[in-house]
Amino acid sequence: MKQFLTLFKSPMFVIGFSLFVGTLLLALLGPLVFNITTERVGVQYAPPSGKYWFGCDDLGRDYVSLLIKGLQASLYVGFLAGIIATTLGTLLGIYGGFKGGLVDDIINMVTNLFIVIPSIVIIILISASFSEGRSLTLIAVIIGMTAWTWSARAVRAQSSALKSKDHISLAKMNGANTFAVITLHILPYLASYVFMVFILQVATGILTEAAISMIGLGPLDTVSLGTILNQAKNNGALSDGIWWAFLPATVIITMVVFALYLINTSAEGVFNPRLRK
Amino acid sequence: MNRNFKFKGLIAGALLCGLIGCGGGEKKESDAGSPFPRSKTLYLAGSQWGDPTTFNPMADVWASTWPVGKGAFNLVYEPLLSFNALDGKFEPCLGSLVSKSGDEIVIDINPEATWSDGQRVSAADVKFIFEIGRRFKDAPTAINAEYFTEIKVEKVQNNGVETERLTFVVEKKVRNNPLIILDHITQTRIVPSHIWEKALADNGNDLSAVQKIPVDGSAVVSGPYKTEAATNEKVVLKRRDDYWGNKALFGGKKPVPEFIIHPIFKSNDAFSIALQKGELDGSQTFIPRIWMKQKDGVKTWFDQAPYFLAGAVPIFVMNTTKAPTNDKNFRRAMAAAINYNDVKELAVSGYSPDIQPGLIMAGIGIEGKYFNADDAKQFGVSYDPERAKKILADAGYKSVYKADGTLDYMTDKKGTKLPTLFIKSPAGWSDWEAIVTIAVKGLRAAGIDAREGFVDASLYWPARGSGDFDILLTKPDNAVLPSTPWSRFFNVMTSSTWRPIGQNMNENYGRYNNPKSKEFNPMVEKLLKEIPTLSDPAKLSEAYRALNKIFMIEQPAIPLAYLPEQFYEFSETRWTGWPTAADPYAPPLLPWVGASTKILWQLQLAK
Amino acid sequence: MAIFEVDNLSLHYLTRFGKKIHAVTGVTFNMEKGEILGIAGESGCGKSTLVNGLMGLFIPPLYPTSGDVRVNGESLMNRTPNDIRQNVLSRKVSMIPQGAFNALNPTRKVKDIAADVMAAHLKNVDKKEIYDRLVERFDLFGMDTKKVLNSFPIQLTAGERQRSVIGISTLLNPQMVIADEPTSALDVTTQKVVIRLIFDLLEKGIFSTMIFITHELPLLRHVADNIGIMYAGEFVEYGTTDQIVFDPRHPYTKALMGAMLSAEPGQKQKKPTAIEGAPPNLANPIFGCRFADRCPVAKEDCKKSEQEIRMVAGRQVRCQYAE
Amino acid sequence: MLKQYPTLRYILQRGGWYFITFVVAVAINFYLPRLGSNNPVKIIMGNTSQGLSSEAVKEKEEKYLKEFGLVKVKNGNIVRNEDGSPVKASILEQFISYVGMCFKGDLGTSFQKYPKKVLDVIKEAVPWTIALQLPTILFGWIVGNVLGALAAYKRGIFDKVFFPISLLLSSLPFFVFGMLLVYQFAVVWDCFPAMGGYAGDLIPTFSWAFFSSAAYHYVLPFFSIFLIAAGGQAIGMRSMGIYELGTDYIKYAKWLGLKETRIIAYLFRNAMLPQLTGLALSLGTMIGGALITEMIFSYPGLGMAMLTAIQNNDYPMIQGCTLLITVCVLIANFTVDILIGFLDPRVKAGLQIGKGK
Repeated sequence: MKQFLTLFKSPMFVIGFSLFVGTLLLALLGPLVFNITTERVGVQYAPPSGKYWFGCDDLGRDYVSLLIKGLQASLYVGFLAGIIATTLGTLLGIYGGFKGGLVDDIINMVTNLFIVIPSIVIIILISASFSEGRSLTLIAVIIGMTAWTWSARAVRAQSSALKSKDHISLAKMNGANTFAVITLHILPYLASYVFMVFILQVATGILTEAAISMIGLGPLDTVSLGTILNQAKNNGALSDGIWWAFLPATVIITMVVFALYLINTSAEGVFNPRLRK
Repeated sequence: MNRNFKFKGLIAGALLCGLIGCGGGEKKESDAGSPFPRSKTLYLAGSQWGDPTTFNPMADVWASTWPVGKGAFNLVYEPLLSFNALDGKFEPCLGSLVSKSGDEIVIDINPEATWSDGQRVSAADVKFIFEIGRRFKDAPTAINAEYFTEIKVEKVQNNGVETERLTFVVEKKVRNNPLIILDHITQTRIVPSHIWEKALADNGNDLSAVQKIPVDGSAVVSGPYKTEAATNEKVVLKRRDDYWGNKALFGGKKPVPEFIIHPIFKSNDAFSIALQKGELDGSQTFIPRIWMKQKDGVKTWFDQAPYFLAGAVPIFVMNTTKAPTNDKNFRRAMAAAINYNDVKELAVSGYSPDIQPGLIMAGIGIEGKYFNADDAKQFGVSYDPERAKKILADAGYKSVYKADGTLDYMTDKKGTKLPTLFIKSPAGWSDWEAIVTIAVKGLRAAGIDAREGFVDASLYWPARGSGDFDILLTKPDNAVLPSTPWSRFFNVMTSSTWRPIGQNMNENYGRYNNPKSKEFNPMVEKLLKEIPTLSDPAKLSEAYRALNKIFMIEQPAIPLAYLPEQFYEFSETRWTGWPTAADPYAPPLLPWVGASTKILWQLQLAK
Repeated sequence: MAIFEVDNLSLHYLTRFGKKIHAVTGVTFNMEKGEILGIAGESGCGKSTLVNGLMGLFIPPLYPTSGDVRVNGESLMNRTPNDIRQNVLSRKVSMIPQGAFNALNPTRKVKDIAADVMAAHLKNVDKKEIYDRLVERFDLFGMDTKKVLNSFPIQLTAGERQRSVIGISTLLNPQMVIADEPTSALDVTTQKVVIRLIFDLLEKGIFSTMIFITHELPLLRHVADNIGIMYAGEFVEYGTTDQIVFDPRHPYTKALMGAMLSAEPGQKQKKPTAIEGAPPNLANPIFGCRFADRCPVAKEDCKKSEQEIRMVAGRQVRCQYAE
Repeated sequence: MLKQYPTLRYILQRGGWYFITFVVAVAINFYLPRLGSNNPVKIIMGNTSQGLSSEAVKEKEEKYLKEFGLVKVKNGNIVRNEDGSPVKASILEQFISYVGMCFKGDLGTSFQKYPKKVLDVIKEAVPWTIALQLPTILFGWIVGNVLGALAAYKRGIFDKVFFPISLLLSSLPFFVFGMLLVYQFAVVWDCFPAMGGYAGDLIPTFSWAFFSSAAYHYVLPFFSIFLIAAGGQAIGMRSMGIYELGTDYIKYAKWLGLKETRIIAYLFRNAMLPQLTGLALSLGTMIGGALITEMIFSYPGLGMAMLTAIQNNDYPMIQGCTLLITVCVLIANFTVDILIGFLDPRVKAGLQIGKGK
């Protein structure tokens, strides 16, 4: 825990963290501050005004409401995908790295296999086949299920390095079972590393959701930042110079991802002693 | 030290790229270097979306490429007649209309019409394509032959010139529909039988082999243009200066543009950007907020709302084989729950007049006269959320809400939970998606558990035909035809071609009016059969009124807006002389279809 | 005249967050030509930091705090890296680093690394000449010279690598060599070979003066003229080999000698850890004797008063109670 | 085995691994598009059956079923059940016929562009994609790495400015970046074309007019990928560089008094190796991303072809594209593996490189 606190000494982390907390607050408290409504409140693409700060969308809905809802959705996708990918990747990575031998070889091979096969292709193919009822959760699950490979590879390298550490050999010799060794002895050491991996996975999840929404394979049950951009593109907002249809959403995505990247990079600097120098 | 060098290199690189760019930018203004000089080229887009496949006129319609494929394109191959939707007249093309009645349609072949190899267009050519269905059931025009018993051919003198007279004898027993024959005559393009009969013979009478024969610009055609080149980005047509019609139909004038290029754009935005930049002269795609482009020279039929001349009605079709959409009260409640004004303003950018209940477009074109305002008031349903709720409550439907006040589901009068109704519509068609979104909002506000069901276009079509939907957004009219609006009613209401859910039907997707059910209403079929044979205007009007009344009461479908047959947009940056409401010399269609082809002879280079 | 003088040298590390860690404090010693100085202490005591700071080239985050280092009377402090690089490194002072495997660029052949060194310091020598000189020098090392020179580090045995490093570090006949645990991580036999080689080079006069950091107390006993014992960044005792090894006076030296001498031969690599407790955190200011917390004979006032160097039985000791 | 030929052994080992990956990729490729329960013939029939009698529809349907290998065929005839309906081919049978056809170089017929062959469609699209992607990725990689290495080595103000910019750039969704470029340069300033691979008034030929037009249309798509790719690479290189900077061999090189340029060369070369692996591995992601770029710019490449194919459930086309992408990525990885085997002696000796992460 202490090492997490040292993060706050890094200005980069502080900036990233505040940015991220800011977006999080916007997503969570926004509905209390702003009157969130998805009803029609103005004409199509009404320009920004004092009442509607970012104007209206093609259906005359308030963009502030949509952006807050979209941000909630994007964060949800990011976190769900991140949790799935990190959990899967960490478990497989640790297990493989720790066990070694045939199990490791097999896990390693499967991991490399899915790293090499372009995941965007798999995501597109799967999303396309769920044409009805393609929910936000489903998309998050698909992203998570294809993104675990990177975590697995990264964690595996770390855990196989840890394996030879004295205290772990000792625990092993004393007959502790694999599960106990992993949870009691390996996971705590990897916590900071898994944290960094998780942060990156969240960022990737948010970007990937936006990407597949842009192709028109986004969630059908809610608005997300990706679908806002897709709507703007499909409705010709670009050629009419309706900047409020795509700029605010772009800025929000970029800020969230930037914040996460900052957190990750600063954490890397703090946790990785090499980079600290 | 190194750093500065690298940085400079980067900046220099960026500048270089910029220079190349600007160099190119200046270049685009001149015609130099282009095989298709801008001053001789007309750019039209919106028909061909995919890669060009084949220009074989015998190929399946869906598989072939503009201007050979779907639509009444007159540029390369031509029909006998062109239909002018503005005045309902039949304009001469390869033939000219002599007479039409409920029993026969008589057409003289234009004596001057010749193929590009010099041979005269003959009755044999017409018979070849119209009667091919009698030899090959799966030929693209096979259906034609089901509507006539024979085509009689006789030699006649026409203004002192000998020509062939064709008489299409209406088949009375099954189809009995001269309107459809007229549709076919204006839409079926005649191909040179001397070429294609030979091709069939060479290929062992195997039509599918003949359909795969590649065809290029050297093909024998009759139209004013021939295909010059085709890439995945464009199809290029070149003017045929020896086109027979120049002398026979246009007083010796040639079409003005030497080239017609159809760029193949992949996204909606591409069309509007190209139009705004003056890179595209005419387009037929939905472009929102067209008034914002007027400053860039982009024009439409009207220069103010609704901008386009209405000609088609998008509708929701309800699946009448399952609950709750099998209940006409429920369907009427739906019709009352949808905010048509929002549809007009938000989904279709205001391109629709205010709509009236019923399937006839009130006040529009030739069919406007069949609209009866009293009936609409008495039997029709307009947007009225309170009325929608009342109809639902009266019929025993109850909405169940979640704790947070949002709609959870609905129950019928027996208390059974009803499933969520999905409105199926092709994904990515932005105007249609918006219509659905607005409708869903209205329906849910009225307590009906409906949701958007956007699917890939490729899945939409099979689902439509096989009835695999709850509610479907579709457009019954592809074009304004001689048979309009009968064809619209037929498409929505007929059960003469009845097939159960799961099998393909090309009309009445919602399986309304099952002929085997107790509720079968024989009047619908009677009227649908009768109208094509009526020529007395009063009787015709009466029949349409009766049919429209049934439609309003039973509400098998919900009309949503009056949209144009084609989103006819043009730019006056390069070419002027386009028809508009102020100068309606041709219908508002791009100069490649039917009676609008003549625009090509009227265009002038902009100064 | 002393050829190498270290005068009250203090060094610190600068952390990411601007905090200073005073790794070395107030170290002073002089070396005559031909002298071998041994430095010993537990890991983390600042031995390596000290020697890293003796060459005038400070690799961040290590910075000099105060004091001076002089070679032939010429100060190495406050000179530009380029000046140090050209005039001091490899010629006057050269380093044999710890862990030879990591010290050699893994993607470069030994001969190329060596050639890089020559190219950096000699002018107007062609490749052939460089190579000939290399072969000549490496032939002294009792290895398959051609093979070693033409190999990547990973293709060499640990002993070959260490000898290559020694060869490269002494290529330009430096006046002064700093060897930072050159034999750690080697097996016993190889250690002997490597030590023999270093002293061969000394005998051959390739270099004459050396600072030698090692845990091999027996080794130090045999080769070092003087020994400095470091604790928490300070020299706690500095004297001749005989004085330090056989007659230590500082409580820490005593404990350390006990631990080092009692170690079994097979466990030589084990770091001395026999003294209970841990050294103080150098990031915080320290008052009083740095060893006081662990010292078996500490008095009340040890923790309060700063310990000065004093002469006890002919050597320097940093303990007010030592006698 | 083959101990005396480490290079050969290494190549064979990697080759074998990639072959297994290839087989699995082909299987995934085949299976995934069939996840949805959509019968492609139904899709075509939905377009084509307009106005046909039911026998004609059936006849046509069987023709397509046969053509797309969805029914069992014996001696050129459809195998039928007792009631005359065709026997459906199982997934396994479809797979076998698919693999068989692949080996003959026949990727099948596009459903949507029927009767065009998938291979022909791909052949037309691939040059555009290669022209867009290869220079962008390579150039972005090189520039990114040079800047990243400099940032790592120099640190200071250069790093402080450059690093957050790279980070911000790579946070920007690249497709939105493309959109913004279109908006600013094509719509607002109107100095670059918004879409297409070349001007509308040209036909691809070997002429100056065509190539200059293609170059002009190339600028925006290029920058939309390049800047972000370079940013991402720079970040990776910077952290690899900092890692390498802290290694013993760099310190040793400094203590030996090596020239600064030489030390930078050490640094760059060694930090580059894991970056090279990273490049090969992320090729797939990059290509995937560039697919969307092609969509934004209506660029006539593989991405566009694949997206239209996806929208139309054009299985043979999707499979053809994904297969090609996968094969390219595999080949690129293999090449890089071999290349690294030569560049980095540690790899052949069986050691992991890039211990950092």
